[in-house]
Amino acid sequence: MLKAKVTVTLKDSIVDPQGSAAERVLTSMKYPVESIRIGKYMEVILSENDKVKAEEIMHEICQKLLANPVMEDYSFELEG
Amino acid sequence: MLKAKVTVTLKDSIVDPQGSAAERVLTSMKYPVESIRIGKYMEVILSENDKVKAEEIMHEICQKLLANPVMEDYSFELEG
Amino acid sequence: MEPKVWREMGLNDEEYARIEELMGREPNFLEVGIFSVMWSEHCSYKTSKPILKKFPTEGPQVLQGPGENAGIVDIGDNLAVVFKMESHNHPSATEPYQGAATGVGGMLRDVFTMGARPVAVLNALRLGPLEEENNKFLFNGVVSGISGYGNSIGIPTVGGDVYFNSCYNGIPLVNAMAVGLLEHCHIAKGVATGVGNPVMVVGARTGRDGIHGATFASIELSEESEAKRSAVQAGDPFMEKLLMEACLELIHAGAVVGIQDMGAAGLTSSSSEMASRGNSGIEMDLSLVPRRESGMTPYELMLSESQERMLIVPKAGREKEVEEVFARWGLEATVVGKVTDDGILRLLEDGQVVAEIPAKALTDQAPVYHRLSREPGYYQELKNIELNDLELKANVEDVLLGLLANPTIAGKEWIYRQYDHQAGTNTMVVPGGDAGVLRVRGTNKGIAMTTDCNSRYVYLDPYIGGALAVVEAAQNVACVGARPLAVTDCLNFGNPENPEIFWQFEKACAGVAEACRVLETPVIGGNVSLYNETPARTVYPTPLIGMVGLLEDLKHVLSNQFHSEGEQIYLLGESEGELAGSEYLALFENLEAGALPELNLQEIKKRLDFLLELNCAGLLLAAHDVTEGGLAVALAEMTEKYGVTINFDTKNKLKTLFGERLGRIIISTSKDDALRIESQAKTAGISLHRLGESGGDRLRISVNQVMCLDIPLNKYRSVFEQTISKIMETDVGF
Amino acid sequence: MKIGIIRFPGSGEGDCLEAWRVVGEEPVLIWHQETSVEGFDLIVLPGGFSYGDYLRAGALACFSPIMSAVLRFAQRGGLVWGIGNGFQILTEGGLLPGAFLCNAQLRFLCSPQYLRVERNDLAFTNQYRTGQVIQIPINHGEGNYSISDDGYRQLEENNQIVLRYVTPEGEMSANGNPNGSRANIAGIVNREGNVFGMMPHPERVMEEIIGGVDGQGMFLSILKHRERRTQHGA
Ligand SMILES: Nc1ncnc2c1ncn2[C@@H]1O[C@H](COP(=O)(O)OP(=O)(O)O)[C@@H](O)[C@H]1O
Ligand SMILES: [Mg+2]
Repeated sequence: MLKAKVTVTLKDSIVDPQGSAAERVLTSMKYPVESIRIGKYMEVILSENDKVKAEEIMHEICQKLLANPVMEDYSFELEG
Repeated sequence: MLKAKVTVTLKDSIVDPQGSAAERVLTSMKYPVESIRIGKYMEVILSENDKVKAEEIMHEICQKLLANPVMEDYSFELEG
Repeated sequence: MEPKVWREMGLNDEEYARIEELMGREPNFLEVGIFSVMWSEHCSYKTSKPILKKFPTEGPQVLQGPGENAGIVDIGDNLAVVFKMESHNHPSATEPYQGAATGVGGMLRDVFTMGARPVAVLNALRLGPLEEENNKFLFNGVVSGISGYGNSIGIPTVGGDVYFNSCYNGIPLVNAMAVGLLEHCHIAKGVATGVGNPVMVVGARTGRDGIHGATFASIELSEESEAKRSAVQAGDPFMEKLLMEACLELIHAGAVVGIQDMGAAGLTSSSSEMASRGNSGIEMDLSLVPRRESGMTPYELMLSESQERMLIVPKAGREKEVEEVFARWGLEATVVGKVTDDGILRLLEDGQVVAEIPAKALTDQAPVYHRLSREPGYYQELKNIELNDLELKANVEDVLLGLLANPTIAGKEWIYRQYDHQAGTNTMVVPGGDAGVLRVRGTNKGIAMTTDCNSRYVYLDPYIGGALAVVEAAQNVACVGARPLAVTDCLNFGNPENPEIFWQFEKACAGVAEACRVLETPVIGGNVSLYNETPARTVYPTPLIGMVGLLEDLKHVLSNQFHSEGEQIYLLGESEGELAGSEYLALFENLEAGALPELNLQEIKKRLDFLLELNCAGLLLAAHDVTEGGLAVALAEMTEKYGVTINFDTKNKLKTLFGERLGRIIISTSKDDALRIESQAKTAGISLHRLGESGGDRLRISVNQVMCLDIPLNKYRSVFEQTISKIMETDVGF
Repeated sequence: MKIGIIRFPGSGEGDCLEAWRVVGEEPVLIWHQETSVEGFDLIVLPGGFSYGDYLRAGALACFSPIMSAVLRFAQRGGLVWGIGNGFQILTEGGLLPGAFLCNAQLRFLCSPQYLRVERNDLAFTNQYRTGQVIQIPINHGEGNYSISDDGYRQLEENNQIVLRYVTPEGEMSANGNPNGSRANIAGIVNREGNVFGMMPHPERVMEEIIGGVDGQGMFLSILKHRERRTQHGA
């Protein structure tokens, strides 16, 4: 069993309305916030013990389902 | 300027409708997936250079806004 | 300049030569870029212009015809309806959620830019069959995108239509229509006039999104466009809502000379079109444009398609007021230039001139192409396929259930329950009716709206099919009790450089024009989307029609359901349909062919007038038009609560039960009024057939007094209601 | 009656305003940047999409200046009514317990919904019968009410559950639950009974011509409550 911690972020050129809205609220409250970008974080438990295979699988499911390659980038780390 | 990388996750006791759906889709596609939990990942740029202060600020805005303590946990890392 | 440059931007060599001629010199890179988007099909209509000229565009009700951001129609009481339909096909093929969402956003801006408050959205979707995963993915994404954008901005989505056909595999059509209301005195226009008036950019900041989106929308989808993927833009409905409130506030305060949304080709099209309409020039310093990303070049700033932005020309001296209104809504408003008198679009960067183009050269002097037209071989071939000998393929019950389980016919609740269709608390007929109906507050009136087009008909016979799209819209509007007022269109076709496609385009538009003329519904605006094809296929010609109608008295709103026992059921129009182009033929004979029934627009017009007359006299209880699947399906659709007992006297059971022929309407009336209706029809020379009556909880149909269908409501209603949901809720979910 | 409707950027205050007009009241719209709600008899947090529902529905609105005033108003016993997004703001702001997740089916849902009135001794529900089944539409993407086991026990013990999603027959089953809410919860009240949140939209069913009148009871209840209070000289 392996655990993958995945972060999915919006590509830089894509607007992030959520982040901007949170940013505006925090700056209006006088917090020293320059910018916020909001993405996704996922924890995937795999019933696969081979790290190399797990890595392949994770790339596949990130591209297919967990991230939208048109607008998002992803990265992940595998943990034993 | 400091960058905080924040992850917000649903507390274990809370069902995660999105995660379960993703899990169902992937298992139906025969991926060796045991479980998926979906949370948020945020990058906050602070106009604050003092790490200690930044840490305090981040706790405050996470508790107040970025996470909902009723159902979510958060953690963050600060980067120069 | 290297030919490679302009060719890559989508200009051909003659076009480039023309640019040099108009400019009187060699244009620079930025200038060529600006020409390339303004002269793209999407902005210039260079192919479609000669054809569109043939649409009737005038009528006593028309306050604003084509040429502005949206058309306007008078509804009395000093009020007017503004509406427009537009495609977002190509962006939706690449990113269905954002593609559809920004399509809705763009339509709404076109409407509030006219000074109107948007009151409703509709969406017309065309997709490949749901057996294929990719089509499910697209369908799911598009519906979520419309829902995501429309719902959160608080404008109800009250109607639309959807068809599934393999001609749309990989080429989904996503057309959105927005409808707004305004008082006559608040009409705003996209003009820049008044030398010295400031030019302001308001709303969202400009980023690098969707650069070359406009050209992108006009080229065939291919491997190449895969690589241009970043050209997709994302929307922010929250920002749009604020922008809408701020713009309406400003227009109503009388501070605005001209206003236009930044749609395709953003700053380029808005500035050159406003200058051109005002016979003025515009000078802008691009370094003043607020931006989201650093290091943007003038080229990127001019071509960016960042959403939720508008260009405003306020009255000189009222800049502060504009800024204040926008600031109150948390938005930016920035003066970037001024109106000039030289007719030139002049762009500066930090005070240096970087482009100088006559505005009219961009808007009015684009090339116009008279494309070759040739009748395709398939046309006569399919027309001549003999269908008259066909016999019913299965028993009537199985055919009916098969048709009801066809996603094109099945109930669309899975779609519209994801749309807020009641925001504003004005929706009297929610989706599922024949047309959406909203009351108009402060009056006793309502407005009805619908989108329609059966593209299989158009494919088989573009002229008749084009006309039928208008007929279907008109009959849907009439079936809720409203008088058809006017039309907006969205013409979705393949590559017009192919003479056979151009033939479809030309013929279909001629059919639309003729139907609009006879039905007295002028075309007040629209949109053209060409090049809807992949190397593998071309979409069926799909001239979508959006229509708005007026309900003079709210109490005459009509439902498409039987609501009581003993309603007397009649058919207005011919009792026999044809198999040509029918769903039956496609489903049970695997054939899309045949000669469509001859078009009789005058007769249909007479029938619709008769229907409205009966309704105004308070004689009708329900009305529903007969479309895909024919009479049996139409009856099944009307029987949510009450069953019916029907008899047809006919020689041809198949054509009577499942044949299709537009212009036919099922109506119901009380026992007391039945005779009156019969005699009025006789006097008016309208063909009317008594079919039977409502009651019980079964659908019972006999032919020549022999029972051929007797089926409990819940058996077929569950098929009708759950088909799409069942397909979509299995493993799409995420 | 002096009714204030808070207007956040993105909220749909118009529907609520029109609903009050149907029962003859003329509420005041209060811009979210204001800092006082003194003198009002009722504060309504309307439905809609405050701040675009970004981050979490209702989360950003909690930080509008007006919300501190609403909190004080509620603490002093003032009537506060949150509908849809308004309910989400109340939970995010800690005025009511629990939190909202996205609907179990992950889709936005706009549809008529049957509800059972569990309590009619409140300012908001006195015109209904206990156990009465009414039809009021829902319209949300994040209406899946979630609360810890402990929290739920307390809601039960203190009789704070006011509305539940049910089948047309009034049964509280999974079938009647449109969004996965815990124990079919559609509306709850605070212990004191003056802060009420509900996900369905009664303001959308105030007139027969737009789909029904089952929502009127809420509005009339509040007016009745006010009338009683005035009669008793409060
Ligand atoms: N994409 C859609 N969005 C909203 N409503 C839709 C959509 N598609 C269909 N509907 C609703 O379902 C009704 C029936 O659809 P359809 O079978 O296409 O009807 P018709 O043949 O009368 O045009 C439409 O009138 C509309 O109210
Ligand atoms: Mg119809």
